[in-house]
Amino acid sequence: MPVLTVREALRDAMAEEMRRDPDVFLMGEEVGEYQGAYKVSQGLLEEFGGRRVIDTPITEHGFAGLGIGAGFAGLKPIVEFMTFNFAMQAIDQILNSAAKTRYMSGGQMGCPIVFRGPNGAAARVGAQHSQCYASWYGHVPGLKVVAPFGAGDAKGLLKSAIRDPNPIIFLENEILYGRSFEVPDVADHIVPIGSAAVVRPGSDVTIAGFSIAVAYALDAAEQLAKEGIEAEVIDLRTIRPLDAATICASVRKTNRLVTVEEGWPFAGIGAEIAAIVMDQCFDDLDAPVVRVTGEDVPLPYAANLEKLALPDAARVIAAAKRVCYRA
Amino acid sequence: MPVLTVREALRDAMAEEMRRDPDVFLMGEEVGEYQGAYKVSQGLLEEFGGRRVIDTPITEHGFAGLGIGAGFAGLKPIVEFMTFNFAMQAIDQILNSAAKTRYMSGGQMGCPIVFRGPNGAAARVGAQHSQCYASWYGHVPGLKVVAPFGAGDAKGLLKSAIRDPNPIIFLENEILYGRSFEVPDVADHIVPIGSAAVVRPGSDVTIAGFSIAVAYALDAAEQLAKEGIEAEVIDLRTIRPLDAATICASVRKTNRLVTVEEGWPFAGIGAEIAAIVMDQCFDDLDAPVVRVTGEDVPLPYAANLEKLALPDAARVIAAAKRVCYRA
Amino acid sequence: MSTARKTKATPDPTASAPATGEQLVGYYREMLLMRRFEERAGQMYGMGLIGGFCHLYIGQEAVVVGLEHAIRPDDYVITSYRDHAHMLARGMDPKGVMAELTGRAGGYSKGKGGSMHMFSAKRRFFGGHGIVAAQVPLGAGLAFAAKYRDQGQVCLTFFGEGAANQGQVYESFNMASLWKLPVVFVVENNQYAMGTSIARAKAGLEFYRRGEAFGISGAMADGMDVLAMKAAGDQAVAHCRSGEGPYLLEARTYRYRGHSMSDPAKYRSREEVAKMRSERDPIDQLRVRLLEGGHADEAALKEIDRDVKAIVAEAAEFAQQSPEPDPSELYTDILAGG
Amino acid sequence: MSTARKTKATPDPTASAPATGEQLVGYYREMLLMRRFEERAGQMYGMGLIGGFCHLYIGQEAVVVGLEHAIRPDDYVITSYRDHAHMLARGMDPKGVMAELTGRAGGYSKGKGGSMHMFSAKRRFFGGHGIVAAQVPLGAGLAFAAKYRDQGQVCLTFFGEGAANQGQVYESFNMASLWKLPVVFVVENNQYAMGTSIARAKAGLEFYRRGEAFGISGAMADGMDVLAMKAAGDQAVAHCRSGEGPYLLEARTYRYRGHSMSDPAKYRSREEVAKMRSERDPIDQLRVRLLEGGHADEAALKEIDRDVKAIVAEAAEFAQQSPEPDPSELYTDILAGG
Ligand SMILES: Cc1ncc(C[n+]2csc(CCOP(=O)(O)OP(=O)(O)O)c2C)c(N)n1
Ligand SMILES: Cc1ncc(C[n+]2csc(CCOP(=O)(O)OP(=O)(O)O)c2C)c(N)n1
Ligand SMILES: [Mg+2]
Ligand SMILES: [Mg+2]
Repeated sequence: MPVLTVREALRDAMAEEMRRDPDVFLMGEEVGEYQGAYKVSQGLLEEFGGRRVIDTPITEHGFAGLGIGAGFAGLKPIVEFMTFNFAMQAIDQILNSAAKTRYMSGGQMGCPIVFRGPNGAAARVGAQHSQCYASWYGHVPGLKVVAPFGAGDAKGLLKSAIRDPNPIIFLENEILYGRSFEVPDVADHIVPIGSAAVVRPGSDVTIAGFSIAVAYALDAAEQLAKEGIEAEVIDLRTIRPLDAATICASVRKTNRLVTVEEGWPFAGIGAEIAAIVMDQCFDDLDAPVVRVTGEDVPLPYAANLEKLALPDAARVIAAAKRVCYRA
Repeated sequence: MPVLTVREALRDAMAEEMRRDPDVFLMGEEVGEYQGAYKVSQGLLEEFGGRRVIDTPITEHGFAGLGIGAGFAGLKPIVEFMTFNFAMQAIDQILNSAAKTRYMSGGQMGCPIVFRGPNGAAARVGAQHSQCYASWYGHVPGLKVVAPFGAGDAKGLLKSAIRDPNPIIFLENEILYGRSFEVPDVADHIVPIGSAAVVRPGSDVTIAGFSIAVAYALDAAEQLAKEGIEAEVIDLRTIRPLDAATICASVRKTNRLVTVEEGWPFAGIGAEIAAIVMDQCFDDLDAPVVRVTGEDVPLPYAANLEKLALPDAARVIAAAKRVCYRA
Repeated sequence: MSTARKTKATPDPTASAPATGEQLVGYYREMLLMRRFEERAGQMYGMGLIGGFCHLYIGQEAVVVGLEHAIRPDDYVITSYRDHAHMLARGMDPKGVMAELTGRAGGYSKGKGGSMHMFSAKRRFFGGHGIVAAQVPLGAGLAFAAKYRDQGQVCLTFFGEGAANQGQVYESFNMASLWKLPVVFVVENNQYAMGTSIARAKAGLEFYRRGEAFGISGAMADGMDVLAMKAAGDQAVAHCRSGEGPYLLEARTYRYRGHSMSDPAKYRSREEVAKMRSERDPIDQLRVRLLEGGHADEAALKEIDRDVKAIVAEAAEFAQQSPEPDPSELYTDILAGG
Repeated sequence: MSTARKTKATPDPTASAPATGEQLVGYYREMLLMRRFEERAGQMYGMGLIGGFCHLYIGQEAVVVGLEHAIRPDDYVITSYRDHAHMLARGMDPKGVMAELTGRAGGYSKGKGGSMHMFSAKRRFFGGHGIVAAQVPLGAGLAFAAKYRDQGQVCLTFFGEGAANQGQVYESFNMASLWKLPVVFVVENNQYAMGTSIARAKAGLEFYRRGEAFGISGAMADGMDVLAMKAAGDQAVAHCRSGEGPYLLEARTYRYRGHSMSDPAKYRSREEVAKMRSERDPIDQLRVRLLEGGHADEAALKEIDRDVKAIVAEAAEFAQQSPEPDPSELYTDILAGG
């Protein structure tokens, strides 16, 4: 299988879908001439021209709304937010106009749109540029929320997202952009939205995470194996609709669960999973679910504090041992 | 004790604090001449004049930011959102400027501000005007989030909020504005932020909710009592910081927990409580926590569907019976 | 870099579209239908048949009728919550509109949207938006789609003068001008945003000139005169259709009722409203014109009145007879294909 | 209803503040300190001592120095992430600023804020804001506080020409004008917003005229000339201080470096930058003026250079020696009193 960076995989997904469907276009700050602030749209302006790769002024509220309007008219916009932090400017349009309109119109009016960009912490960019929005968007009916880890899923899920008739929040991760993964070498690699993947089988404890947290989970699993604990690692891939069946099936096997996310703990994805698992497999649980999350603080800039504020393999290991009563 | 509506209690809280501290002022759409869209600021313009009771243009993003800037300078703004739905326009300022600045400044710069207004569903106002933001704001460190039920708490908590040196999200409920409650007849009635209240003692099951959900919980408890189930009802009052100690103490007694909220289920307040309780009193639980929430849909307008979409006493009763295995 | 194009610095109150007698009668009928429809909606609200918010358009009818006749059926229209008349103008069925107000299965949104949230993909009516000014970037986006597809449509994007203070409006102005989008921004200046009169919320230039900073031409028109609105609309639409980019049209109008059914409108005098009604009413003005111009006689007008009343009565009847949506509808239409 | 006040339709390039030799030397010293500070920050970034984003102010020094000398110490200043020089101008300690860049305990935010997020309550510097244009309503709010307390301060609110397209800017213009807030909106037009040149993002009038729609007077000034900036600042501040409300000042300037340290700035030619540097550099221009006017000789300038270098070296040293914040700081400063 060819090896691609997540950045390349995302670019390829957009390019393939733009070739396939003339109604697909990309808009956002610096997506064109600059090739994307993080170079995710490299080459797209050259291939598709200024009609379909559109640099916007710094007006997130406005261009998100404009994209949604274009979506109402049947176009299929991909709206890049330079980071999802800046989507807070536009979040009213994302919820009230994109997510709720199908319902409010009794199914008449759809909005096939993808909002994508990096989410969560990058490296040392401070509190205003590092928030994880998975739980906020996950909260909202009318949206689908996707958060891939590897390049193959990034590509296959983004292609699914662009074809999906619904508004999609596609959460990327800046640190993953440069990481390489094998990507299936098929003509049209599609990964369906809504299914989690067991990326490492195991019998002793389930570790479920998404986006970069999957890296911590896999690292942790490697090290746990050396201590005789076989962790099953689940890459959630989609946050909404959450694949509760895959999580619960694993928990029924391992009887223990650790969740991992970079976002804040309160009402986070880990909370939702804990509540679901309690509801659906209470009697299968041999220990309470442990949540590994970002610390409950605005992300600090200092190198040492930033490290303390974010989850890592060590914390996942500690959590796994705790639920295995091996602490 | 005198009986006041929640509307009057909130107004009195503002008036008392404005009398006490000349740096407190109120701004928002229609708060002055119109006396508030829901008449919560009745009489304040007359008493305090246009310098301190300020009608704004329809520019939530702008006036929230303006209020925060005034807060940085040491004033104590009360910013009314006509409803919290409209605060989505301003949410970047609320998070990135108000909530994160103290941390980002190493404690130098504070923002004593209260954002208040009705949250959640009113009556038949449709999907764009009915969202509950408790879990979104609850997610965010740097904020305190308050959501009172009765008039006494509304008054005492709002007075605390206005005096608090931190940014406060004060979630009211339009339907409760007109309900009457006894309010302690003391000169300076203060309720501290951060503590839940056991509003009905009971031994068989704990029902925890906030805002109007407390009404459903109390109704349910009455009816459950007739069937021999004694429910302990907890009014959370504060969402952040959440009073986990009071919840857990109750669960240790009743061994069963139902949560009630109007908001959507995914990563809601119920999810957080379930996760906390699992973590802190796993062995005390005789049944999985059951969450009663708003349905996972944009709120429909039709009378029958709206009723189906929102929690009520009947659903709380069913949940309580379920955790008591009396279904 | 583009610079401001010429803006009509003063409105031309004499501008008036030429119209045949038949057209005038048509405008009259449409405005009257809106008036009676809204009156009936107000009554039904009073009877508890309509819930939540309900914003009537009474007094403003000339604006939407004049402009609808300046566009084609395949053009795009989008507006705020004050949307009933805009739907009738687009040719949507009064029964479906009224049934949405009552929240019934026969409503345009199957009862799920309500007064503020209605749509017709077929009639190219894109809502019905409850968030003040949200429709402004959305309308720019509809125009973007028109331009992207190069099929020559324009988008009429209506919003109130209160909405005109929202920042997203200026973001939309900038993009629309930069990309020459065929969008007519229509400020329906009815003098009040809820209880706030314009002077209390707006600094600076008149609304029709607020696009100048972004190179957008504008004009003001008499929103109580359907022919003035038609003329202004023709000019605005021609501008957009010719590829010159957006246009900003301010209609000076007036709402007779409170902001919504729950507003007693104590912020203005009865005299102010009465004066407007008696001197400027768009329907009365056209009525006089019809009679004086010999385009219709009292009998003909009476017949129109009867027709309109019948349509409204039928709509009201339908809206009460149509069943509530099936409970199963609670969980449909959240996502397509899911 | 207010209408647009007179706006200087064309900038007056000859406007220049009178200044004593001593003052000129002072401006020179300040600008040079900023230049050397930023150069050093760039080097330290290259060495990995500074992380994340780091936006240098090189080329723009005349703007903030000229304006700082038009205000009082108790006035308010707020700006974007491109904030290092604004802090030095306010008299904040270069050691504390540099130590914040390295994320150390001795930084203004104890290392918790970083380059983009620094404050000094004492020096009335209100940040350092990473969200484009967020500081604009905040600055209006500082001015609101000044007016509320009636103590005569103004607020200088700096933002880029890219930020000037954000909607909240226009919301702020409207409120500031409506309530006559003493705020000078300063657009630092350095020609680029990241990789976007102004022409690609802005339609319509020049930035200093974008307040006209809201009744705000404006002017443009040469942002490469510290005396022009001082003169423009004096005029703007006098306007605000006299109670006439906000003022919009556009400074035409240029940034020599990439948007942030991670931007190779391929969107413009080397020649463009070189030309600016050689023909318009604010420090070189002032240097010539000092020498030609006999306000300083080469020896004096060399001494300034030495002083400035020593200050920067000391700051850099401090920023490397200062320890990282104590791990316990992770959970402090989230809430006051809790
Ligand atoms: C973002 C937002 N803020 C506030 C409101 C509440 N609100 C609804 S209509 C309205 C007044 C709008 O006035 P205008 O734009 O003049 O339109 P009109 O009602 O006069 O047609 C307000 C403040 C809202 N729906 N959305
Ligand atoms: C709301 C928001 N959108 C986008 C960004 C990313 N961003 C940071 S700086 C910048 C360019 C700003 O340009 P300008 O306002 O001209 O200021 P300059 O950097 O030239 O000083 C962008 C797009 C951001 N920080 N915040
Ligand atoms: Mg109005
Ligand atoms: Mg710039």
